[in-house]
Amino acid sequence: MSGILLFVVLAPLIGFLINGIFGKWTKPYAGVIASLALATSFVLGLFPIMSVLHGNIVEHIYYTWLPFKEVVIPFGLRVDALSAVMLFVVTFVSTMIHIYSIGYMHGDPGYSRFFAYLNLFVTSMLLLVLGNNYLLMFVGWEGVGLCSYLLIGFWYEKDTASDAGEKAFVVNRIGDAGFTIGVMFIIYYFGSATYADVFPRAEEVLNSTAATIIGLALFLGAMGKSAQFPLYIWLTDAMEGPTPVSSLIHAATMVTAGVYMVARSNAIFSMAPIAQEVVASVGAFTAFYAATMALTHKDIKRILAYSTLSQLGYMFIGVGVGAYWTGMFHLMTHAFFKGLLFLGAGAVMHSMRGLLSIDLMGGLRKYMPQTAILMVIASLAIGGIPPFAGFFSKDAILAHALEFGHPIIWVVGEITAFMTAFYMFRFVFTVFYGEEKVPGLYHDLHTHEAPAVMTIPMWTLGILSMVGGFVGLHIGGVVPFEHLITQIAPNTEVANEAHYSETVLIGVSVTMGILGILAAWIIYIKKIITAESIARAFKPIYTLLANTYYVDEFVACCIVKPFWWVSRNFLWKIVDVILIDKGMVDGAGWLASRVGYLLRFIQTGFVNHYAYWVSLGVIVLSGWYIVKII
Amino acid sequence: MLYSMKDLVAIMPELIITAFAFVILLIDLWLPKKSKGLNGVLALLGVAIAFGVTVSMYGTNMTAFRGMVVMDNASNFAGIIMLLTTFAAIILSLDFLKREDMNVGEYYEILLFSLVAMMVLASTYNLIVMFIAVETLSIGMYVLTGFLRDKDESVEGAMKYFILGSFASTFLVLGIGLMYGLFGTVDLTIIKGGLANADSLHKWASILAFLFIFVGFGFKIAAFPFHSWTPDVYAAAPTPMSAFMSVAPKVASFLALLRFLVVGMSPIEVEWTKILWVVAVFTMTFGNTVALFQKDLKRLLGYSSIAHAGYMLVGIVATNQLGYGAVMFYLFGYMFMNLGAFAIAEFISTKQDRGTEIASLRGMGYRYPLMGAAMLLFMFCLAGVPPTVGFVGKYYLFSAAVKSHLYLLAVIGVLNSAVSAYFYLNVIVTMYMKGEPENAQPVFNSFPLKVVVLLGAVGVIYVGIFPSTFLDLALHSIGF
Amino acid sequence: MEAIVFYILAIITVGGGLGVVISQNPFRAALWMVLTFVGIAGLFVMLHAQFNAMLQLIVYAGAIAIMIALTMMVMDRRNLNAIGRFNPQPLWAAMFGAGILADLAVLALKFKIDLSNAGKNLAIDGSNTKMIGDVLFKHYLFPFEITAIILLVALLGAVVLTKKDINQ
Amino acid sequence: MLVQYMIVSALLIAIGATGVMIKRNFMIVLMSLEIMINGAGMLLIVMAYYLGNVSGQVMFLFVAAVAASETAVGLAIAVMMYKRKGSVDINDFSMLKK
Repeated sequence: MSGILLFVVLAPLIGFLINGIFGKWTKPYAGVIASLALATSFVLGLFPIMSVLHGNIVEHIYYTWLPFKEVVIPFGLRVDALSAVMLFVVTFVSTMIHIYSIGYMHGDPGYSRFFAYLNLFVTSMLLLVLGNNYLLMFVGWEGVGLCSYLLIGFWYEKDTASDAGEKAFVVNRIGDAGFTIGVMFIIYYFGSATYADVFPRAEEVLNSTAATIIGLALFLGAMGKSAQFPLYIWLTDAMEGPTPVSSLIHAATMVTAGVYMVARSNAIFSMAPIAQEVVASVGAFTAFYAATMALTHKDIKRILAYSTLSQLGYMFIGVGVGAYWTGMFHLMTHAFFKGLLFLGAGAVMHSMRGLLSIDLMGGLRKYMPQTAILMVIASLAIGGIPPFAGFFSKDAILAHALEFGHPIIWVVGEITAFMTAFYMFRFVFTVFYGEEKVPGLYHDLHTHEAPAVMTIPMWTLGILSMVGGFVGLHIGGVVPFEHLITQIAPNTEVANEAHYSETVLIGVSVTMGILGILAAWIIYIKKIITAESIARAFKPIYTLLANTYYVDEFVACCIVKPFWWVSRNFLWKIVDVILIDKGMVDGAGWLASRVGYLLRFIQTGFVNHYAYWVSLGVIVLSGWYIVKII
Repeated sequence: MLYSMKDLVAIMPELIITAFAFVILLIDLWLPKKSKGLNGVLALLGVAIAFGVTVSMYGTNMTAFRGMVVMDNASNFAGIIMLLTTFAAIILSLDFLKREDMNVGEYYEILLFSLVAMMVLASTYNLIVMFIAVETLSIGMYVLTGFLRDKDESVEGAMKYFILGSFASTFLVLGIGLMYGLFGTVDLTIIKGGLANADSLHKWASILAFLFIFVGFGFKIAAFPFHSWTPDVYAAAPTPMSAFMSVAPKVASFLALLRFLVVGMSPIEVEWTKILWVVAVFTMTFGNTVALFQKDLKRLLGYSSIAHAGYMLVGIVATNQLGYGAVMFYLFGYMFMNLGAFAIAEFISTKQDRGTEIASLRGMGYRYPLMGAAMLLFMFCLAGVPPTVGFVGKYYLFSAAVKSHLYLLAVIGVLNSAVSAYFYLNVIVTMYMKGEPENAQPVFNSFPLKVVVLLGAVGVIYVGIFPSTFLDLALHSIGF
Repeated sequence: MEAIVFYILAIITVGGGLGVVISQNPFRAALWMVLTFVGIAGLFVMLHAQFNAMLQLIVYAGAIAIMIALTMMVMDRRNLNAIGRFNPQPLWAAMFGAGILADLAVLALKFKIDLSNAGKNLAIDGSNTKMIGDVLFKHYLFPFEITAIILLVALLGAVVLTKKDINQ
Repeated sequence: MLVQYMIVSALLIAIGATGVMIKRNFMIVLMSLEIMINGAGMLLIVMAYYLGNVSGQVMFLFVAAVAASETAVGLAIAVMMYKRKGSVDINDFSMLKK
C-alpha cells in the first residue's frame, strides 16, 4: 500500500517532468500523457480510498524530512476520511478536466507547458491533501499557489493576465504568512506538526486562548487560499487564465484547500469558539456579498467566479459552525457542479471564439444543446433544487447552522440561496434561451457544439452533479457521508442544540431556490422587467394599473432596481474595486513601496553619506548605553 | 618545543590553499598568455584538495598555536561552505576573465589568500586574529571589487568599499583595545570568565566594547545601518566576485560573530540580544523594502543579501542551539541560491556594459528554458517557498525564535519574507510574462557557468527535499 | 613635568589631526599628518613603548607619509588642489564626529581598570624590544604569519590595480 | 593619566572620522583613515602600559601592519581613480546609487 500511495503523488509529477523537460518533442501527445498520468493517480488512489471506507486509516512515513532536534517532521502520506474525500475529488475532477483540456487547448502554442503546469498543480494538491503533517501541507499549499500563478499568467501576452498572476501570488503570501505563524505555534505547543500527534492531544495541551490564536492564524491562511473577504480580490482576476484552469484550480480544487485545512484542524477550532465564530461570520458575509456581486456582472467567467466565492462562503459556514462534515460535503458537490459550470462556460467561450459578455449571447441552446442541458443541470444543483447534489449539501450546512445556534447566519444563507438561484438562471436564461441578441453572430463564428473530448468529461461531471448528493441521504438512520467524516472530524459539541422540523427547513431552502429561478424566469424569459420596462414603469399610473403584472413592476421598481443599483455602484464599484482592490491590496503595496522609495534615498551614491550611516549606527547603539553609564 | 607538527595539522586546509596560491604566483610568471587558464585549474585543484582534507578532518577537535586556532566542527562546516563557494566562484571566473581580457594569476592568488583569511576568521577565539583575518579578507575584496580597472563603476565600488571598510574596521580595533584594557587579554574564552565576574561598571564598558566590535562584524555581514556598501559593491564587482562576496565572507563573519557573541559575550547575553533584535528587524525590513525598487539584478541581490543577513540575525537572537545551527544551515542553503542567482546575472551580462538590468531578462524563460527554470527556482528559494532549501532554512530560523518566545520577531520575519516574494516574483514575471525584447542582447554562453547553475539548482531542490543530513551537520557543528 | 610633556605632545597630536581635516591642500595635510604621527610616537615613548615609537616613526611618519606624498606627486597638483575642501553638508559630518567624540569621551571618563601594574612588565633587561620579540614569537606567532599574507595581498593588489598593461 | 590618554585617542578617532565624512579629496580621506586607526591603535599601547602587559604593544604591531597594507591598496585605488577621471574627488564617483 505504501508504494501505491507514494505513486498516487508521483504519477502526476512524472507527467510534469516528461512534459516539462521534453515538451518540445511530446507536444502532440502532451495532453494524453498528462491525462494518463492523472488517470493512473486516480485509479491507484481508489485503493487507499476503499481501505478508508472499510474504516481504516492508511498512513505511511517514508523518511524524516526535517529532524528538528526534538521535533521531527516526517515525509509521510496519510489517507483518512477527510483526505480520502479530497483525494477522490481532486484526482477525479482533475482527470476530467485534463481530458477536456485536450480539446480546449488544442492548437495553443503552449500546449505542453500547459499540461506540465496542470500536472505539477495536481502533484502539489495531492501533497497538500495527503501530507500527514502541517509542513507537508504547506509545501503543497505553496506549490498550488505557484502553479495557480503560473497558470493565471499562462497567456502572458495579455498584461492583465500577468498582473492578475502577480496579484494572486502576493495576496496568497499574506495568507501564507498567517498559516506559517499558526504552524509555528502548533509546533511550539505540541512539539510536532504531525496530525496524529497534534489532534489527540489538543485538549490537554492548548488552552482556549492559544487555540484561538492558532485558529485565527490558520484561518488567515485559509482566507487567502480560499478567497474569503477581504482576501478574495485575487480570485476574480484569476479568471484571466484558460478556462479549464479556472475550473480546476479556481473552482473545484485549490480554493477549497482552506476549507479542508479548517476541517483538518477541527480539534483546534472546536476548542476556540471565537475563531469558529469568525470563520462562520466571514463565510456568511462572503457568501452574501459575493452573491450580490454575481447578480450584476456580465462577463460569464466573472459571474462564475463570484459564485465560487459565495459557495466557498457556504463551506466556511459549515466548518465554522462546527459541522465539519457539511463543509466537506459541500466542497465535494461543489467540485462537481462548479467544475461543470466552468467547463460549460469554457465550451461556450470555445465556440464563441473567446467572447465573454452575456449581452452578446442568447438562444445558444439551438447551437449547443448538450452544453445547455448540462448547464441547466449544474445550475439546478448550485441553486439547491432537489434531488441535485447541491441541494443536499447546502441544506445540510444551513440546517446545522440553525441547529448549532446561528440563526442570523441561517437567514443570510437562505437569502443567498435565493440570489444564487437567481443569478445562475439569469446566466442560463440569457445565454441559452431567448433569441439571438446579435443576429448572424453565431453564423459568423461558426458556433457549434463542443467536440466529444470536451462533452464526455462534462457529462461525467453532470451525472455526478445529479447523483453526488445521495451520499447525504438518510439511510437507515445514518447519513453515510456524515458517518464517514465525523470519525475524523466530529462535530463541535454545542451546549443547547436546537431542533427544528427537517421538513420545514428543507421547505424553506427549496422555496428559496425556486423563488430565485422564478424571479429569473420572470425577468429574463418573460421579459416583464427589462431595462426598457423600467422606463415604461414611469408611464402614467393607469397603464400600470392596467398592467396585470403590477406587482412585478412594483418589485422591479422598488426592490430589484435599487438593489441592483446598490450592488453595482456601491458594492462593486466602491467596496470591491476601490476599497478592497485599490485600497487594501494596492494600498499595502503602495505603502511598502513608498517606504522603500524613500529609504532608497539613503543610498545617495556619495560615500560620505554612507559613512554618516555607519557613524549614526555607532552613535545610536553606543549612545543607548552611554546614557545608562552617565 | 613551543610549536609542533600538531599545530600545522590544525591549519592543514589553510596551508594547502596558501601553498597553491604560491604555486600560482610562481607559475604565472612563466605562463604564456594563451595558457593562463592553467591558473584557474590550479586554483580549482587546490580548493578541491583542501576540501577533501577538510571533509576528512570533520569531527576532530583541537586547538593550536597556543589557542589562537581552533579546529572544531563549526570551523570545518564553515570551511566546507567557503571552499564550495570558492570552487564555484573560480568556475564562474574561468570564462569571465577570458572575456574581460583580465586573465591574470593575481586574481586567483588574491582570491585564495582571501579564502585563507576567511578560514582563519572562522576558526579562532582570538580577537586580534579575527581582526587580522577580517582585514586580510577585506583587502582582498577591495582589490577584487576594483579588478576590472577599466570600468568606472569598478573604481567607484572599490573606492567606496575601501573607505567604508577601513572606517568600520577602525571601530573594530577600538573595541578590541577596550576589551584588552578591561580584561588584559583578547582571548574570548578568557574574556568570558572575566566578564562573568565583572562589576557593573566593567560590564557597561564591555558592552560598549562589544558594540564597537559589532560595528566591524556588522559591516561584513551587511547589517543595517552598516549595510550601505553592499548594493554598490555587488553591482560594481566582477559578477563571479559578487557571488563569492555575497556568501563566503558572510559565512566566516557569521561564524566569528557567533563565536564572539555566544562564547565571549555570553554573560551579557541579555544586552546583546536586545541590540541584535533591533538590528535584525531593521536589517530585514530595510533590505526587503528597498529591494522593491531595484531595476538591476545585481543590486537587487545586494539588497536581498541585506535582508537575508537580517533573517540570519534572527537565528542568533534566538540564543539557542537550534538558532545557531539554523544560521549555519541557512548559510549552507544560501550558498546554492545566491551562487545560482549571481551565475544567472553573469549569464545575462555583456562585456560592453554591466547589462544586468532586470529588464534584460525579458523573454528569457522561453529563449533559455532551462536557465529560466533554474532562475525561477533560485528566486523562489530566496523568497522561501517550499520545497526549496530557502523554506527549510527560514523555517528553522523562525522556529528557533519562536522557541525562545520571540514571537514578535518571528512574526516580523515571516511578514518580511512575505513582502520579499513581491520583488523576487517580479524577476520571474519579467522572465516569463513581459514578452520578448525587440533585440535580445546576446548572453554569456559559457559552459562552466551552466555547470554552476545546474549544481545550484540541484542543490536548492535536493537539500530542500532531503535536508536531514545537512541539518544534522549544521546542528552538530555548533558545539559551543 | 611629565604632565607638561604629555600636554605638549597631546596638543601636537590633536592639532596635527585637526590640521589634516581642515587643510584644503593635500600636501599640507600630509605634513600635518606627519606631525600627528610624531606626536603619537612621543606619547608612545612616555608609555614605555619605545619599540612602537620607533615603528611609528619609521612606518607611519616615514613610509606611509612618503608613499602618500609620492602618489600625489604623480597627480596633477592643480587638480588636487581644486577639489573642494568639504562636502556639501559639512555640518552633518561635524555633528556625527562630535557625537562619536562625546561617546568616547564619556567612556574614557568612566573607564576604570586596576592600575597597580602600571608601567611594569614592559621590558626584559631594560629592553622593550626584547620583550616584544619574546612575546611576539612565543605567543603571537600565528597572527604574525597571517600578517605576512596581508602584506602580500596588499602588494599583489596594489600591483594588479595599477600595472599599466595587465597582460604583460 | 589614563583618562587623558584615552581622551587623546578619542579625539584622534573623532577627528579622523570627521575627516572621512567631511572631506572630498580622497587623499585626505586616506590620511584621516590613518589618523583614525592610529588613534584606535594607540589605545592598545595605553592599555598595555596601564595593565603592565606587553601584549598590547605586540598587537599594535599587527595594527600597524594592517594599516600599512590598507594604505597601499588605498593608494592604488587613488591611482585608479586618477587614471579614470583625472581627479580624486570622491564626489565624482557617485554613479552607483539607489
